[in-house]
Amino acid sequence: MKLAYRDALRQALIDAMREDPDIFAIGEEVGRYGGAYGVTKGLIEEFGAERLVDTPISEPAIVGAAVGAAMAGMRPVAELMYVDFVGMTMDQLCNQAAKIRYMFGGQIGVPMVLRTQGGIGRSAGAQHSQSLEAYVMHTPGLRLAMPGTVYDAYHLLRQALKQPDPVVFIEHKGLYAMSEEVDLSVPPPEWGKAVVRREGRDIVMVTYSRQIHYAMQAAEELAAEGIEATVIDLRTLNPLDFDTIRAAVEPIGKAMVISEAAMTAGVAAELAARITEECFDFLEDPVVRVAGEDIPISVSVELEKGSVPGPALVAQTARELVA
Amino acid sequence: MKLAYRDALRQALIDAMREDPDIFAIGEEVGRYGGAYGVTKGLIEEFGAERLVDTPISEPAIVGAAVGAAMAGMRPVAELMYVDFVGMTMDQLCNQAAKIRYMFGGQIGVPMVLRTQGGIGRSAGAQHSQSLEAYVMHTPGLRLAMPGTVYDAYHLLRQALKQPDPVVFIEHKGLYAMSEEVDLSVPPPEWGKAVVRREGRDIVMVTYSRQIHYAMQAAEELAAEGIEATVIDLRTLNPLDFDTIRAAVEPIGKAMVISEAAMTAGVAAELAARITEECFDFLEDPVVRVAGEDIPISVSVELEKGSVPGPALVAQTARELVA
Amino acid sequence: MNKDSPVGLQSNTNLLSYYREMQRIRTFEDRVGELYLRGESAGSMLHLSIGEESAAVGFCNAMTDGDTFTTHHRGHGIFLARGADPNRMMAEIGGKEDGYCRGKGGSMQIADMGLGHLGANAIVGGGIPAVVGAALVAKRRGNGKISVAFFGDGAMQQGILYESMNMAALWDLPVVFVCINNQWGMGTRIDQATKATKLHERAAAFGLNAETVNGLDVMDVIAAADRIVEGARAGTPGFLAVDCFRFYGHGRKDKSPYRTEEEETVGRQKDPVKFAREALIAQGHDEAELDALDKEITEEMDATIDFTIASPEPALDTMFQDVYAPGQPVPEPVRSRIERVLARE
Amino acid sequence: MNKDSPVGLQSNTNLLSYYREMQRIRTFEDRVGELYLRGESAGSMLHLSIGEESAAVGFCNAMTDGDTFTTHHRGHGIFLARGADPNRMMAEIGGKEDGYCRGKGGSMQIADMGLGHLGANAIVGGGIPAVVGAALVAKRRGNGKISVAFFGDGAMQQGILYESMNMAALWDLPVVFVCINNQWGMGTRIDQATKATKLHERAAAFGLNAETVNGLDVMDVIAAADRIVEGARAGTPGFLAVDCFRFYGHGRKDKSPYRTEEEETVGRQKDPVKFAREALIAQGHDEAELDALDKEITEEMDATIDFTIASPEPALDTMFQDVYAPGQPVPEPVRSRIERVLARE
Ligand SMILES: Cc1ncc(C[n+]2csc(CCOP(=O)(O)OP(=O)(O)O)c2C)c(N)n1
Ligand SMILES: Cc1ncc(C[n+]2csc(CCOP(=O)(O)OP(=O)(O)O)c2C)c(N)n1
Ligand SMILES: [Mg+2]
Ligand SMILES: [Mg+2]
Repeated sequence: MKLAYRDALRQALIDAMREDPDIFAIGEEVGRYGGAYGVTKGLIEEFGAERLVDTPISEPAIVGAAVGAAMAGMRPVAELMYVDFVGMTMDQLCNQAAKIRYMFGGQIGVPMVLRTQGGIGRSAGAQHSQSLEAYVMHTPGLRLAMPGTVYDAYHLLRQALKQPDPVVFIEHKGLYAMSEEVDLSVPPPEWGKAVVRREGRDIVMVTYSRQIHYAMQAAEELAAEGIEATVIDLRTLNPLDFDTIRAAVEPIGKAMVISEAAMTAGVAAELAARITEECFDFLEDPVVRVAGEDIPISVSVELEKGSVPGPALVAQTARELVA
Repeated sequence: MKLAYRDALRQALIDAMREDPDIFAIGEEVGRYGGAYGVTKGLIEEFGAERLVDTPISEPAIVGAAVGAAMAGMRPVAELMYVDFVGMTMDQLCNQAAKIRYMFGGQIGVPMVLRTQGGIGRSAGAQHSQSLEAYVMHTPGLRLAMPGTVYDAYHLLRQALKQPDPVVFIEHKGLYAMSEEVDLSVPPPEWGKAVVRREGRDIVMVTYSRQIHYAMQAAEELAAEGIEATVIDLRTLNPLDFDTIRAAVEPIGKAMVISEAAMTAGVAAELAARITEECFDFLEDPVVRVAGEDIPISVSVELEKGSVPGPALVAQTARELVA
Repeated sequence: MNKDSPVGLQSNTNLLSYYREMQRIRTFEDRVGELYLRGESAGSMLHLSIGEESAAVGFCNAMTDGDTFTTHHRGHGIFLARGADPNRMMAEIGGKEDGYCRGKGGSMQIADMGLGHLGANAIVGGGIPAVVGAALVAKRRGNGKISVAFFGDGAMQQGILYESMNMAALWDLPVVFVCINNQWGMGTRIDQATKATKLHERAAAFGLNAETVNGLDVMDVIAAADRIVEGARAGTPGFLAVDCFRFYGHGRKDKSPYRTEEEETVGRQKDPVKFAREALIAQGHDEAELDALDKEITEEMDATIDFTIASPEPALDTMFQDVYAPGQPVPEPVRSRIERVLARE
Repeated sequence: MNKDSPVGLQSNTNLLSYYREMQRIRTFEDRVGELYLRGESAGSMLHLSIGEESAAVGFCNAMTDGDTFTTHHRGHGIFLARGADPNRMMAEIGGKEDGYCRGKGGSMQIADMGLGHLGANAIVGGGIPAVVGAALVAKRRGNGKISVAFFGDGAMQQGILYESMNMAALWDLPVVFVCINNQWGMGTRIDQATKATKLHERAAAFGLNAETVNGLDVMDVIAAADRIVEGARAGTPGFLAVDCFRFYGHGRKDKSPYRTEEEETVGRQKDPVKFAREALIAQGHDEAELDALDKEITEEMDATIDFTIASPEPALDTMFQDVYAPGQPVPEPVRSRIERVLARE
């Protein structure tokens, strides 16, 4: 079946909401409008306004209300229209949702999902194009899923909706329209497991979300030149499946990590540090970070594109690393 | 002269405010109360309520108002009583203050300082004890200073108050009462430069803020055992003075980074990744991260202390690394 | 109302029981202050609710089993009024294993799901929006329950309150926002924090059923709470400001140098405990009877200190528990990570 | 008032000049929509202020040189009314080098310090608190200037507005909050976002001088703005809601399927440009004169498209400029970092 990323997410919500009457979506334009990117389109017709709760433009209270609803026994799917808006909700997300189980000595959890989307690709400017997953990954208590494929869009969301702890679920705005041939009935890997998308003997590329596709594209290009890359799709950044990374890196000894987020103190830093720590004696070269520039994103299409890695930079880096 | 960290900060504010009439402090309890940790004590008497602006408990608007005042030509020192409250201000800090110069094509900057304090040591619980500098370091456009000594408390704050761009200035609550013998009249290192606090041949410790003291303590202990450590105090995390790190690490080949912040995707990850990238051929061992646990901080004194590195862990790690 | 509550006072709706509850709160606060000064309390911050007893007892009187609530950094009294076990409270404030949160939360992050206490909060305003979510659930389930956010006058200046009130009104939620207006937020008097000191007017402008009540007479608070809660149960969210006075410093050690002695003397005349006691005497109760009651309370609260001191410190490895649900993948402790890395295993 | 403004309309306070300004805005919006549909605009989001012209022109009439302001994602009209150069605006929206922000900001992040425009904002409510700070500075300097935050009805539900209004009132700041109530925030009608649809009442509850004005007749807006701004210059912050209607979709491509055609037809009857034109005719101006004026405006705005298309793309390396002030340490570009690392230099 050919399915778009957007529709896989939508289907995941539908299937999950049919199965679990305690799941409801809450956020701006999730109901009548059907979601800014169409993910919840039509859901209000099946599930009603009680389960697709359109909210005022009040991000802090949206996340806070989701925390309360989760504590009271339901399973909210709060939506932030853009991950860029997480800034105003970081108190509710990081001081409340993330810490409640711990601060209260394990009495209760906060089984909510915060759906949002990030990344460049729509010339949306500095305040609508960021990749802010590092804020989340750095905060103990939050799980973090970032699907890069249509299959994962479906299954990771289904799995996120079964977690006992808060999950931040970051989609990529550049992927919504992407269609892939998928069989959703194939059982998914366990929650928290990475997937090796491609195996090669020369270099390991560790990545997630949209950059998966750039890595795969680069890998194909490299294959034509005789360079074979392993591409790992992390799928979730918390939990982080380090075993899969280790198993790939140790025999090869060359690794690069690829992330759209700003390089400094970003996800790529964590991955590079971790790989180096754990696989040091196997590494022939430093783990190279291919990441976003440490700059805001411009609205100008060219500058926007230049601000994050593309397939050419990935391929070129791999070439030099293998050389 | 023997001076407390708290009083050095206070003196820096006094001297800066005397020099520059456009500097004013704005935040909760900065005026009449004199600051939750006494840093602004008595300043209102000299400078008046116009320059020590006591605010309602409205963190987002405090930071936002500082942004506006900076754009309008003054130099606000906004205060967040605890860095833990940055969560609710991340939009104003990261989407506004950090990006305004860029988004507006260089027309104007936001020369504000956001003074705040973090860290453990007062059994203040999960929402008042965090080390959140990674959020700042990851955000392009924000400078980040974290003084660990009395001298730096004074001079870094003076320098921060001359920067053309927003500076997040994070003090450590465990240092306020610390007194050191200082001569403030010694001219400070250039803004953005690290300082080598101690030179040794066996291992490099890269750290900042309170962990400086733990590193020095561990280094003394190690010296007694014949292990000599170089200790680098970064002073500012943005700008990051990598040259000083490189110069120390290359000849020695063994490095550890020490940070109180949660390890995963934290400052220690950036430093470890960076050192590895840049000094790979010189490293005998992986750069080891000695950092905070990936857990919230408990109010229980023992659990609190256990959550972040102490001198014993620093020393033990160095011993094993050198062995 | 209140028929099914576990709280003693609820089954006996007369002034004597309210007095008893208020006195229990005041005595608990007194003892916890002592624990703190003795250095046996965890937490460098301890905020006592002395002077605010009528708000806690008066409002909680209108709450029943299954109602939920959040509190703030000065929430001991509210929790006691909802039926908390003072031993487990005191032990939590002491950072001990027998505390409600096994020593992790302390005074400002205490909670008990059994009593519907969704948590105190060290973030001013941080607990407010949760009641919107809890009330959404209550409404969905049609169980007649309300959710209540308690907070101080300082939180009136946090934007999230307005977002939350707006949602509560928009969705006709069974929510009440209770502002305990003790006139001060740290060293800032309410008129130094806002021009709009008639706090309930702000809530009214958002469409809530809003009142201000004088906290001197707990019976007035009870009556106001009954009105507001009745509306909330019927789907009109409410707001109640209870005027009182923060008798002592912001934290236990704060001597309030920013306010005058006269201000304190006048402020402390608004003493709901004393007022209730005098009313009881006027009703014919005798001093001896009340002294006996006070003594009983003193003994109960004295025991909490012993309980706390006897309670063990939490074991160090509990530090790694409850970051995530049991059985879920957990972060590796730093020490073991370092050892593994250095052993090159 | 307005004597020293660079804006043409200010020196000629009669309806014809207001009509002209409103028509310029409408025509600009029309052209920028065309640019967008032709794919020559940067930015996937383009929000037109058609229907809101009287708010922009009417309020800005009360502003003078040195006043500062922030706007929102639908701020083209306001900026034009304050004297923006339509060429540089259009080029900015096109992401071009000649734009106000050299192509980095676009429609939602446009600014011009020369005109006191402290910035549009893609964050709903994000620009509001800055005016508090700017007004603090104005007050400190005693220069008689005000600072104005323009935003939509959707931002009425953002908490930071209340924090900002409270501060403005507390400090007697020369600030005005202007809510352009076009009845919709994306697909949400104002009564679906709040029960408290009399927006000015909320501001009044915070102690502001607050009014709502019907935006149909620009002269009404002018009068209300004069009243509110006069108060603000004297230190009483103000709030003005201007009732109007969002004529088209949220973004240029949005067909507003969530509202009925009837609703749109009725809504568009509140057309301040048409209303002003009819008033001018009634005053004795003739169609031909107005047509000639319109034509002149059309030509002016047509030229902005050519200007934009002719303007170069910003050079790729400008990407690394302006993250920090000139001469300050800058981050190393990723590509050069990688090359350096791999070269083991
Ligand atoms: C978000 C946030 N800002 C500031 C503080 C520091 N702080 C703790 S209590 C307090 C005053 C609160 O005043 P109020 O809400 O009136 O409560 P009260 O202490 O009077 O009970 C402040 C400023 C905090 N804990 N959280
Ligand atoms: C903080 C934030 N939340 C949500 C959005 C997405 N968004 C952009 S405009 C808009 C509607 C705003 O409505 P209103 O304030 O009435 O302005 P209008 O579009 O009607 O001019 C929304 C929800 C945003 N940009 N920022
Ligand atoms: Mg108070
Ligand atoms: Mg609107």
